[in-house]
Amino acid sequence: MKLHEYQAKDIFRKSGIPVPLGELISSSDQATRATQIIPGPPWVVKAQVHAGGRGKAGGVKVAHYPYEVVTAVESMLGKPLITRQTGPAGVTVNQVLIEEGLEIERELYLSMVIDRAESVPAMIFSQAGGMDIEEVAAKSPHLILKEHVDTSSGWMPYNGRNLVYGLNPLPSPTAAKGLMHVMANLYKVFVTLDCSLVEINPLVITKDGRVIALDAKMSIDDNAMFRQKELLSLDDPREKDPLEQMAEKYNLNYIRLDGNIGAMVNGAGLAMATMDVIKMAGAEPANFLDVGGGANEEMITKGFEIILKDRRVKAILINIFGGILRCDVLARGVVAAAGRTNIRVPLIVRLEGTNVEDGREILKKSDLKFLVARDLSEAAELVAQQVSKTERI
Amino acid sequence: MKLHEYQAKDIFRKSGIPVPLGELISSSDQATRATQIIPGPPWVVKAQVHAGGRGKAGGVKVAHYPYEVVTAVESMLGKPLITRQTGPAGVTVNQVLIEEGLEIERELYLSMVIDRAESVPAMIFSQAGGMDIEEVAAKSPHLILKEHVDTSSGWMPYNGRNLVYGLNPLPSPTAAKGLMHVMANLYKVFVTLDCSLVEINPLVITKDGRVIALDAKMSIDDNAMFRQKELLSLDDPREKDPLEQMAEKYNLNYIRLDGNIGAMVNGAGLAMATMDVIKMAGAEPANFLDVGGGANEEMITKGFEIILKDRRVKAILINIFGGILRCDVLARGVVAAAGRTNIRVPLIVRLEGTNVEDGREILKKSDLKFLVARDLSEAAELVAQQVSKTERI
Amino acid sequence: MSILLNSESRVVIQGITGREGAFHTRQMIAYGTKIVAGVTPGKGGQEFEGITVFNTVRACVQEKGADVSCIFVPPPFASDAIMEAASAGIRLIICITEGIPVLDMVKVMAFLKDLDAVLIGPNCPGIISPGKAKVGIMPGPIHREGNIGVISRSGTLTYEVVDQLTRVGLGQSTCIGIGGDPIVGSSFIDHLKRFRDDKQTKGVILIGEIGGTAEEEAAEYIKAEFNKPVIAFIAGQTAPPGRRMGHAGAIISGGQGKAQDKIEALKRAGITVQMNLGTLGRTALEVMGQDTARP
Amino acid sequence: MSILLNSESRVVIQGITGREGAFHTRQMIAYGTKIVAGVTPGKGGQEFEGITVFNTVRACVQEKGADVSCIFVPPPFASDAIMEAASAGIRLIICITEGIPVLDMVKVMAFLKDLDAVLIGPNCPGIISPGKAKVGIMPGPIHREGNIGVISRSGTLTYEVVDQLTRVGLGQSTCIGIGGDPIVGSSFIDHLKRFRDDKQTKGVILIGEIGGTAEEEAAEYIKAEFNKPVIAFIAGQTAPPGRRMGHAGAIISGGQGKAQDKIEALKRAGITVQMNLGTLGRTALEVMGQDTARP
Repeated sequence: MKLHEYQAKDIFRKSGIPVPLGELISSSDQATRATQIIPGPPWVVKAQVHAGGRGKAGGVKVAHYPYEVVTAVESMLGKPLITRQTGPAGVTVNQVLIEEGLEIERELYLSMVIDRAESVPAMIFSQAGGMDIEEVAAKSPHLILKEHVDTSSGWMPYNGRNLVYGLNPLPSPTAAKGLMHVMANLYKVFVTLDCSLVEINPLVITKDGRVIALDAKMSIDDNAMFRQKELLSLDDPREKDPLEQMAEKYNLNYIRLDGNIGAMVNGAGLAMATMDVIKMAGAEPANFLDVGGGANEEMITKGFEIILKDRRVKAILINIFGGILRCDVLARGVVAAAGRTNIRVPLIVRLEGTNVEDGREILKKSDLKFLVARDLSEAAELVAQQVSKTERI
Repeated sequence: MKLHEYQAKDIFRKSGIPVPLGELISSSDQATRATQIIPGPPWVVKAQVHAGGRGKAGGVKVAHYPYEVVTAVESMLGKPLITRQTGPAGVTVNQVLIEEGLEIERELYLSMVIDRAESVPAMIFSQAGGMDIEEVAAKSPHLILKEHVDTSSGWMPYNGRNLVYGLNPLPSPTAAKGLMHVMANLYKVFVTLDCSLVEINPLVITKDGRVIALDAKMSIDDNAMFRQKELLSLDDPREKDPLEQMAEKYNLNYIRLDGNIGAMVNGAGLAMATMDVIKMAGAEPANFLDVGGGANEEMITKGFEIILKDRRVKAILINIFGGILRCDVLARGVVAAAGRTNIRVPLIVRLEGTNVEDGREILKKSDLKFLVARDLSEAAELVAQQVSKTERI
Repeated sequence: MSILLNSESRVVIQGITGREGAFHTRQMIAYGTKIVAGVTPGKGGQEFEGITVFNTVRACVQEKGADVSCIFVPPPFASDAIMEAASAGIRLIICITEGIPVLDMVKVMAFLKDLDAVLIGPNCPGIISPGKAKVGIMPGPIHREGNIGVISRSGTLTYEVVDQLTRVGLGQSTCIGIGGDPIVGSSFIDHLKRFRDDKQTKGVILIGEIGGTAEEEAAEYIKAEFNKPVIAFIAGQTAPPGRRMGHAGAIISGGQGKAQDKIEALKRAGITVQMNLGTLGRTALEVMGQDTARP
Repeated sequence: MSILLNSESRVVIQGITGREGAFHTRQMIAYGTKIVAGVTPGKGGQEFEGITVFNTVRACVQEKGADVSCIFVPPPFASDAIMEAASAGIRLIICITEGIPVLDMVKVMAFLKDLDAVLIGPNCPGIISPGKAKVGIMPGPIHREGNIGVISRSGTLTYEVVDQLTRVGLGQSTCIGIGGDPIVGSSFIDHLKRFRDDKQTKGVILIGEIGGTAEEEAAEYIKAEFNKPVIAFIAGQTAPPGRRMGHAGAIISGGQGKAQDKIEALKRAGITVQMNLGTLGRTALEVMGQDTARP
């Protein structure tokens, strides 16, 4: 689950990580009042959307007069913001954060992630703050410092010293202390809230020596939501694709993509491989849909409905290798869904594994029209045929 | 630092470990009122002293009528309690705890300590509750269950299951749950408060299936007091020997013993060995006194004063092997102390190590009367001679 | 000999009385796996399909000599179950559970460091040594005893591959699903080492997917130390970055974990990379040769 | 050869600018120890007695090739200092600090499990290989190079013993104070193993005290695997139970740690137990023989 900047900053504030003074607004009427509450000028107006690349897309503006704040807010609220992460339609800005401007001496980068290879949390720190960290890692790897955290001891002061005293030039003693303080608290936030990522870019040292998180990016481990219930209210469904929202409700792994071949598969790996097969057949998948191992008839029905709701879909490929999910369950679900929905596109079905004969029988006996693929290669060929047919039409 | 039962129970109560309802009183006037607040009869009246072996010494009484409570309280408050751990003089009872009596179905034993050999905390659990656990360990070791705790994971539910499902017969599901709850909270208390020992003996299961800590024993790691400042107020100096209290103030390791040879040594190991040497020479040490490695003149002076305050002391042996503590510092301290106190007993000095020549010179030039021992063997012989002289007188 | 699991393995099922645990225990028994005990705390003493249920894994080890454990415990309790098994002396732990928080797995991995237990999973189909035993949820009948080792981060994708292998006559020595989570107990390399030392195994199929760098590390290892033929397949070539593709571990993040990087690393190590999943079986037959096809 | 420490050892002092650290650094330099760097966070770049001070141990390892560390850091920060040294790649860590909370040491021990650093102490005098180097706070001049290994839980008591050895002409290969705390980084057995493999060492003096079971464990080990003469001394024969005798570790509790039990265990293992500290030197000369007296 992704948090908004303002939500992450609220958490930071409560956790001893200094952030700029700020006010969240969701209508432009509130903009003028915000300039009265928040110290300034200057003020910084920041669109609250999950997508990255906001700055270059006009989602962050500096204002020197209250009227500039109002103008900036009006240019964002309710408008789509198109960044390199949103796709061409962009994402609508519903909330804007107005913050005090700070006198910045130095911009740094700080984040915490799980190091998968070492199976421990790792803190990443760089003096190249405010930049795209992937680019820094590629071009100047020596500027990226990394501390692995031993989980039995937790974050130790020496971890902080290894990072802070790795800066060149060294920060002032006050700033050094401030940095170590932020690091220790960042680790606490990370483990206490089951984060999968916390990123502060830039983390700034102000002219008066304070260390402040100017930006904040935070994701929570979806698997840990059962014990982070108080974070559930921070979820912003407006940021999500409506079909993905619907899928989430039924515990389906659905991701909308840009193509026109709908796919329903059991198992994430096979679903990815099926997308790849579609692509190799010269078509583009319209979605990733893993109905999972424990899918029941209702989930299959819902998955089918979700695929059909996507008007771009020109053909559907069902690829099921029955293991825990039995082929007869799948078949019944498809038939049930077909009964409720008008299937306006060709359906290609490839069934294999547990109870495959029963499944084929159920499909055959229904009045559903579909093409049978005996294996994946055949399925790919059939998809390609359908696509070329469609294109001819 | 040792806590009183009632103090440990206060901590238990706040930490989710159930304890009986109780009222602490320090004068017998309060006894009747306590019987009105605390459910009963029966009531249990318990003397609050650090020394163990209280039960057999009459420090725990069951009362069935309010007047019996008053009688029990009066028999304890202000009176000395002599247990196997107090010595013949006993220890004065200043406070008494009055608790509700419970209907007990089963008595168990639960404690947590550091397992030195494994360097981890270990929980010890036994169905032989209410008994001397050392005796159980010696006679029925199979009744003692032990769980080591991995410090990176902390106490895990399976640790609790390993203990609770080791009982024979098994407790009821409710009691099993209660036991695991107490165990998990006991571990939390142990690590949060830097305990060196927490012991609940007996931990009882009541007839109605509740799990309750009937007794509580808790010691805090003295080395961790710098971060357990809120526990400092729980220290009860009345339980300590006045000379030991004085020594504590000056950071001296002083322990009063039953003999008549005062000893001042630098280093705990050498101090113990010196006590042993005194004993082997046929005398009894009056104290253990380690002035430590970093002792300054004032500490030496104070140490000397403390030894002399013990009227039983018939001779003093100073044994210093100068390392960090230089012999000249020691000598100056002894001379300073001698200047302020009337030394009424023979003084035997054995100096060796750093700046030994300076030290000997300082002692020689003072008008202090003392015997010089060239080595430990000689020191022991001189002590023996002094003792036999004393005895002849 | 297969690796890790054989017909002598004595298996305990943690969570035997749960829905999934019960279903798959029956399947495993049907396959011939020696299930010697089950664990459901509080249900000790009961029986399930003739198998004694215990309150603790420790009791299963002491009383039934269990040495392999299969875990069907819900995510909030699964890390506890893994640690319980490891501390009780179980030498091979297969955790099927999907959805364990990453930080729980961080703790588990620290815990396992000092013990010599092998953890397969979590979020995996399990392990099968065809003809000997299966511990997990894979459909038994698609497998056939033989000489190919299979290691995979995926479940059904593995079934697909195994099915193709069996259809072209290539049986399997042991198939292992290492799991689709960001942190899993054992890696491609851990099992490649075992396949290297296993005489039965003549070649290995490695099924990777986007996310992490496990395939790149495996490529390095194979290049330096592995001397049997390897065919690799990587799922997720068309996956967009920043989206979690079903598996918690299948996500391209921070510029890492792209299928293309993995494929290139594997190719650089001289490994045959199969691009078209549909014809993997045929490719395997060509690469592994006819010799391998005879068990 | 001595064990662990020799004239090539490159030592960093953690807490070099503190009162204790500064004093003993000078003493170590005077003894001939190769002090290559110091650490005081925030004072990086300064000099102390011609030695460069760094902000981190990592920098000392990278820039000065430090491989041994001596820690004079106050108790609240000492466990952090130990972990810093170990994670920076220091192979021998000597922690002089007295008064570290036991639970901090529990964490340190868990941390060290996965690294191959040797920790001596805490609450110890350190280690000296006479004639080569000393890292710690023991008075150098009482030592003499020779063939006796000394392992002790005590400080000044060790000086007493070493002094007696030197006076009777028995030099020492290496003397180690393992520390007086309940949990210490290395045990009698750890160092006995090293003395067993050390050609210079002809015999060992083992100085124990009340508390814990380290001496009993050492006795078991010596009986089973140690083939050089050993003399043991146990301090605290007259100590009362339940009282902490200065050292946090020197306490008889729960019926364990009595001097008598230790002495009996050592005797059962065929070890010479010296009862009278005053004549330990003479006993050593008899037991270790005249051969040993010549370095």
